[in-house]
Amino acid sequence: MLELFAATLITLGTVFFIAGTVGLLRFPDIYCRLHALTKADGLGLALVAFGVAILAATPGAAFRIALIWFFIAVSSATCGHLIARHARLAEGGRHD
Amino acid sequence: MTDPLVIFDLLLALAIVALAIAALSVRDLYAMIVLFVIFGLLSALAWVRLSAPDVALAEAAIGTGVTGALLLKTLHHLRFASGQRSACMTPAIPVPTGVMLANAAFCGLITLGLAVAFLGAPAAGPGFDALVAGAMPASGVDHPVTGVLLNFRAYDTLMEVVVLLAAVVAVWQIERGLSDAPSPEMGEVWQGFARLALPAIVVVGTYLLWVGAEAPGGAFQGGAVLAAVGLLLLLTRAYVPQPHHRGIARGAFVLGTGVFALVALLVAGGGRVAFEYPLDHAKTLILLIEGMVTISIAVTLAALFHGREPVALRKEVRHDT
Amino acid sequence: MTPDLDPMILAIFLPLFGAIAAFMLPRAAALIGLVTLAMTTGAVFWLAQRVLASGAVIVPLGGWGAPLGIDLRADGLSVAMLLLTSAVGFLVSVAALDSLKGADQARQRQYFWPLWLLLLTGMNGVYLSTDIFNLYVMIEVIALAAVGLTVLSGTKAALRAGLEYMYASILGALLFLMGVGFVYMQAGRLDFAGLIAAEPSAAMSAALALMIVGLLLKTALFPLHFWLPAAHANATAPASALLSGLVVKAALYIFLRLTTYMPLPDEILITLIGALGAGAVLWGGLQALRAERLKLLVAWSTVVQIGLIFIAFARAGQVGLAESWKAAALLILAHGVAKAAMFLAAGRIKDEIGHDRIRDLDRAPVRPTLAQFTFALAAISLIGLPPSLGFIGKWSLMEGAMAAGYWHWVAITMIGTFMSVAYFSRVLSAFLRFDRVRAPVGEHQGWALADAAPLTLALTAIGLGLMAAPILRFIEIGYPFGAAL
Amino acid sequence: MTPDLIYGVTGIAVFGIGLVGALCAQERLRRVLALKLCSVGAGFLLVVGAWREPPDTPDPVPHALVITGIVVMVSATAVALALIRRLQTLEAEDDA
Amino acid sequence: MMDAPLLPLFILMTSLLAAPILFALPERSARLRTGINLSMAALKVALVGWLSLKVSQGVIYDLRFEMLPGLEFKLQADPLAILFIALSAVLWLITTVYSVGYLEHGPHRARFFGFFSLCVAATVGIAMSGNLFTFLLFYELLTLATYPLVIHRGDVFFFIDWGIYVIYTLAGGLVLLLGTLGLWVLAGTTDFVPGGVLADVVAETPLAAKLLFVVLIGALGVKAALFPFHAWLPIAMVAPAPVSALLHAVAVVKAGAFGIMRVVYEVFGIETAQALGVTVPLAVLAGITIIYGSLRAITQDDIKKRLAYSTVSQVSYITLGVALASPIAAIGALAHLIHQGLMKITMFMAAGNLAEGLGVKRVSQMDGVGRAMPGTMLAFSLAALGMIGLPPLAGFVSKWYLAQGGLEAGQDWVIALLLGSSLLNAIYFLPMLHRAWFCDAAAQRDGAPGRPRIGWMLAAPPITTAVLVLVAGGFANAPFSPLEWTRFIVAIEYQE
Repeated sequence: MLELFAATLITLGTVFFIAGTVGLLRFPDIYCRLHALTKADGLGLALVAFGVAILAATPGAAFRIALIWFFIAVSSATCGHLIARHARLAEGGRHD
Repeated sequence: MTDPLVIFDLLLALAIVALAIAALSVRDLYAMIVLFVIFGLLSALAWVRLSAPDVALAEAAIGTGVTGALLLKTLHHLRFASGQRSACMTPAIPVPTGVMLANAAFCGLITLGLAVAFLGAPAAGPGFDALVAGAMPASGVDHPVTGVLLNFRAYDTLMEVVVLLAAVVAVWQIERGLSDAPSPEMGEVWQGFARLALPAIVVVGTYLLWVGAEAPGGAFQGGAVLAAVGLLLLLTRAYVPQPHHRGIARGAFVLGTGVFALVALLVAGGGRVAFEYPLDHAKTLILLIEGMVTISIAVTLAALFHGREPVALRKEVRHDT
Repeated sequence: MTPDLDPMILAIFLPLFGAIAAFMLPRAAALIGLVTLAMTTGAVFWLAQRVLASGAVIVPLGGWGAPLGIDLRADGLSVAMLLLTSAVGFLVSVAALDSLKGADQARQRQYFWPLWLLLLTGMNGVYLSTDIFNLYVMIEVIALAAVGLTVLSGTKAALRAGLEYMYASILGALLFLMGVGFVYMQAGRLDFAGLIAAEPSAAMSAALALMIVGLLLKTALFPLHFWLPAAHANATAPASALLSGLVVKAALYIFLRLTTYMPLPDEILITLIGALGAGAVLWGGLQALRAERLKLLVAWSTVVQIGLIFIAFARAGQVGLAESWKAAALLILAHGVAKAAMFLAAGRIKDEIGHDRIRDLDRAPVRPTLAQFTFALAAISLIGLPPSLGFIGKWSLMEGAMAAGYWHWVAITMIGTFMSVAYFSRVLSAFLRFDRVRAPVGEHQGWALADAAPLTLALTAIGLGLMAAPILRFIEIGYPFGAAL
Repeated sequence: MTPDLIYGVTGIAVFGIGLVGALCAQERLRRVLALKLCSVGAGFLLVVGAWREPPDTPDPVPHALVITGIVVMVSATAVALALIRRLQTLEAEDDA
Repeated sequence: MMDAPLLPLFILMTSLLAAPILFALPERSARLRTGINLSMAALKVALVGWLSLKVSQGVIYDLRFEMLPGLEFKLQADPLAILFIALSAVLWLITTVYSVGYLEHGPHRARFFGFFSLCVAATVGIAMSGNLFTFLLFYELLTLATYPLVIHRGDVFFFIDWGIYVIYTLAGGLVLLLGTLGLWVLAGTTDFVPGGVLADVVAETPLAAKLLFVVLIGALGVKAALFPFHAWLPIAMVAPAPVSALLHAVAVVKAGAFGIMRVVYEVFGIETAQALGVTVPLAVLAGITIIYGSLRAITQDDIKKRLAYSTVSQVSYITLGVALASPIAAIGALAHLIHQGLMKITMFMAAGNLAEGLGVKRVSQMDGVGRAMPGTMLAFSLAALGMIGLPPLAGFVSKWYLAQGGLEAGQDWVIALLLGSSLLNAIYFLPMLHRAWFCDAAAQRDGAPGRPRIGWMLAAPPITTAVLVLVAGGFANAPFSPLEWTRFIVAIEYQE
C-alpha cells in the first residue's frame, strides 16, 4: 500500500519533470523557460524525494533525502534568480 | 527478458555521447561549458552504475565542478579581455574543411580500432582483486579505494599531489599580478545563498574526508567540496586575497605534499622501506596525511580558480620582441 | 627515529623537498636550488656506486612489492639517465644563476627554482619507475613543470609556444593513459613484469600503439614535432637547455623501456618508426638550414637528433640485438650534454650581442668569444665529429647498420651529418668572419664566469667520447635491454 | 548486454570525440575541453575494466587510478586555462 | 738515458695543450704568446729528435686506449710516423717564426695561433695514428682546425667560394668515416699493420675490398688534392701566407698523401693491393693529376694560385710512387713527402714576403723583385729549380727514384710522365725567375721600390728552408738524411 503510494508520488513527480522539460524546450524566451523549469522542477523534485523517502527503510536515510531536497531547492531557486538577473543585465547592456 | 536497467544504461550512454558531441560542436562557448557540466554529471552517474562511487564523487566534484568553474572563469575573463560579449575568441587561421574531415576520419578510424580491441579484451579480466583483498587487513583502513590510494599506491598519490602543487606554482608563474576582469556582481540573493550554503559545505567536505576510511569519499572528494567554500568566498568577495597572505597560501599549498613526503620518508627504518607505515600507526598516519592533503587540495583548487598570485599591483616590465 | 635512507628515494625526494623549500622561501630559492642539486647529484652518485657494486637494485615502496605496490628499480641505464639529469641539471643551474640575474627578472628567478626542482623530481621519478601508471603521473609532473619553465619569460611568443606544448603534452599523456587502461584490461597489472608476461592480443596492441603515439608526441618525433621548435626557441636559455637537453629524453627513455618489454610486433612498424626518424633528420635539417634565429636553429637540431635516435632504435629493433640499443642510449646521453651546452651558449651569445639573428651575428660590436667557442664545441658533438660522445654514438649506429646491411640507415645518417655540418657552419662561419662590413669590431671579451658552466658541459660532451667504453659497460648493468628483469 | 560493454563503448566513443576535438577545434577553450573529454573516456575504460558482475565488488585499484587521473587533469586544465587567460590579456593589450 | 713510453703523447701534447693556453691569452700579450709558441715548437723538435733516436735504436712505442669495446685509440711511433712528425715539427718551428712576423699587427692573433697549434697537433696525431680509427679522429680535427685558419682574412666575397672548401673537406671526412666503418665491419680491426689486414677479405669478397679501396682513397684523395677532388686547394690559397705554407707543405695535402700511404701499405698491404688490381688505376689517376695540375698552373697569374696548382701536381708524385708498387719508387715517394714540403714551404713564404714587402701578388708584377728582395728571391729560386728537378737539389733526388721505380715496376710511361712534368714545371716556374731577376722593375711599379719593410722573422724562414732543400739534395746519402730514413721505412713496408 505504502509502496503504491510512493510509486504514485514518484510518477507524479516525473510528470512534472517532463512538463518542465517540455516547457524548457518549447517556450519562447528565457524568462518563460525559467518559469517552467523552476516551478515544475521544484514540485517534481519534492514529490520524487517524498516518494523515495517513504521507500527508504530508515529515518536517517529519510532525513538525508530531506536535506538533499532542501539544498537542491535552495540552490535551484538561487540559480534561477541568477540566470534571470544575468539575462536582464545583458538585455540592459544591449539597450545602452 | 531484458533488464530494465539495461535500457537505462543505453539511454544514459547515448546521452553522454550526444552531450560530448554537442559540447564540441555548439557555437556558443558558454553553452559548450554548460553542456560539458551536464556531460560530466551524467558520466558520474554512469560510474555509479559501474559501482564506482568514489570515482563518481571525484568526477562530479573535481572533474566537473571545479573544471566547469575554471572554464567559466576563463570564459568570463576572455570576454572581458576582448572587450566584447561575442563567443569567438581565437584569431585562428581557419583550418580547411578537408583537413578537418581528414582528421575526423582519422580519429574515427582510431576509435574504431580501439573499440575492436576493447570488444576483444576479456570481459572481466584479471585484476588486483585478490591481491587487494589479501592486503586490506594490513592497510590500516577499511575502504579498499582509500587503501590503494594511501597505502598500496601511496607513491602515485603523493605524485598526484605534486602535480597539483606544480600546477599552482605554474599558474602563479603564468598569471602575473595584472588587473583581472572584475568578478560579476551577483546580487543579494546570491550572498544569502552563499551564507546558507557555506557551513553545510564545510560539514559535507569534512564528512567526506572522515568517511573515506571505510566508505566512498576521501581526501580528494572532501578537498574538492571544501574548495567550493573557497570559490564561494572568492565569488562573494567575502575574501579577497592580499599580497601578505601569500606566505600562508604557499604553506597551505605545500602542506599536503610536505607532510605526505615526510611521513613516507620517516617511516622507513628498521627493515621498513619508504611508505611502509607501521601497522599500529597506519590508520593514524593515513588520517594525518589525508587531513593535510585535504587542506592542500581545498586551498590549491581555490587558488587555481582564483588564478593570479596576489601581488601588489604595479607596472610590469614586459620584454616582447 | 632515524630513517633508513636509500639513494633512490633520495633522488626523488630531495628535489621534491627542495622545490617546496624554494617555493616557500623565494628569496633563498637560488641557494636552495643549488644545494638541492648538489645533494641530488650526490645521491645519484651513491646510487651509481651501489649499482656498480651489486647490479640492479629494487625498492618495493610501502613494502608491498609489484604488482600491488610500486617498485623503484635502478639499473645501469636508469642510473646513466639520472647521472645525465642531475649533472647537466647542476651545471645548467649554475648557468641560470647568471642568466637570470637581471633586475627585471626577479619573477623569473623566483619561479625558476621550484619549477625546475619539480621537473627534476618528475624526471628522476621516470628513470626509477617500473609501473606504467606511475609513469603517467610522472610525465604529467614533468609536463606541468616544463610548461611553467617554457613560459617563464612571459613573452607572447613564449606563451603561445607554451600553450601548444601544453596541448601536445596533455594529449600525449592522455593517449598514454588510455594505453594504460588497455593494459589493465588485458593483463590485469601495470608493472613492467606484467607487460612481459601479458599475452599478445588486440588489446595489448592497442595499448602499445596508444602509448607509443603518446610518447612520440611528447618526445617530438617528426611529424609530431610541431610544438617543439617554438617552445624550445622561445624559452629563456636555462629553461631551453633543460627542456631540450633533458625533458624530451624522459619520454624517449620510457619509449625505449616500453619497447623492450613489449616488443613491436612487426618489422614494418619498426621500419616505419625509423622512417619517421629519417623524416625528422631531413625535415629538421632543412628547417635548421632556413632558420633565421640562432635558438630556433638549435631547436630544430633537437628535432634532427631525436630523429637520429629513432633511427638507432629502428636499426636496433631490426637487428634485434641487445648490443644495438647502445647506440640509442649513447646518442641520448651525448645529445643531453651537448644540447644543454649549446642552448646555454646561444643564450649567452644572445645576452651579449643583444639579438640572435644569424644573419647579423658578424656585425656585432662585441664578440662573446668563449660562448662562441662553447657553441662550436657543442656543435662538434652534435654533428658527430670525433672524439665526442656524439661521434661514438653515431659510429655505433652506423657500425651496426652496416654490419646488418641496412644501407638506407647508413645513408640517412650520412645525409643528416652532412646537413648538420651545413647548418652549424652557417653559425660558425658567422662567428669567424670579422671584417664583413668593416664595422668596428670590439676586443673579444675574454673570460666571463658565466661561460664556465656551458663550457664545462661542452667539454664534457667531447670528453665523454673517450669514456665510451666504460659508459657502455655501466649502461649494461642489470640488463636493461635484456628480457630478464 | 552488461553495463561494462555499454559504458566501455561509450568511453571509447567519448575518447574518440575528444580526439577529434583536440585535433580540429579552433578556439583555445574548446581544445582544452576536448582534452578533458579524452580523459573522461580513459576514465571510463579503467572503471569498466574494474567492474565485476554483481555481487562481486569491483577492483579498487583502477578506481584509485581514475581519481588520480581526474586530479591530474584538473591541474593540467588549470595551467592551460591560465595560459589562455594570460595570452588573451597580452593580445588584447596589443590590439588596443 | 731515461726511457719514456709516453713520449709520443708528450709530442702530441706540446701542441695540443698549447692551443687552449694560446686561446685564453689576452690579445695584447704578444710577447708571452710568441714565447709559448716558440718554446713549444722548439720543445717538439727536441722531443722528436729524441724519439727518432730511440726508434732507430729499436724501441717500440705503442700507446692504446679503449674507446669502444674492441676499438682503440692507438698511437704508435714507427719509422714512417717519425718521418712525417719530423717534417711537421721542423716546419712548424720555422712557420711559427714566420707567422709571428707575418701577423705582427693583425687582428685575432690569439685565435690564429690557437688553431695553428691545433692544426699541428692534428698533423702529428695523423702521423702517429696506429689505426685508421685514430687516423680518422685526427683527420677530422685537422679539418676543423684549418677551417678558421684558412678564412682568417676572409671577407664576404670569399665566403661564396668558402662553401666549396667546406663541402669538399667535410664530405671527404664523412666518406673516410664510412670507409673506416667499412674496414671495421669487414676486417674486425682498423690497425695499421705492415703487409695489411685485408688479405682474407680480398680473397673472399674482392668486390667489397675494391669498393673499400675506392672509398678510402676517394676520401683521402680529397685532402691529397687528387684529381678530380682538387678544386678546394686553389680556393684555399686566400689564406694568410703562413697558413698556405703549412697547408701545402705539411698539414692538409700531406695528411691526405700520408693517409694514402698508410692505406695502401698497412691496411691493404702492397701485395694484396696489387693482387686486387687497384694500384695501376691509382697510378694512372696520379699521373693525370700531375699533368693536369701543371697545365692549370701555367695559366695562373696569381702567384699563390700558380703555386697551389703546382702543389696539386707535386703531391701526386707521392701517390704515384706509392701506387707503382716498387720499393724504389716508394723511396722516391717518401723522399718527396719531405722534399716537396721543404720546397713548397719556401716558395709560399717567399710569396708571402713579396706580398707583404712589395705588394706583389701576381706573376705579372714580379719584374725586378729579385733585386728588391734578394734573399727571399734566392730562396724562391732555389726551391723552384728544385721543383723542376735540377740536380743536386732535393726535387731531383725524389724524381730520380720515382723514375727508376717506374722502370722497375715495368711502367715505362712513368719516365715520359716525369719528363713531361718537369718540362711543364720549367714552363711555369722559369718565367717567374726570369721576371724576378732579369726584368726591369721601373716599367711596372710607380717610382723606386725602396727598401721593403720586412723584419728578420719574415726573411729568415724561407732562407732556412731553402738551405734545407740544398742539404737534403746534396747530402742525400748521409746517415739520418730523409733519404736514408725512407730506405729504412721501405724495408719495413715491403717486409724485406
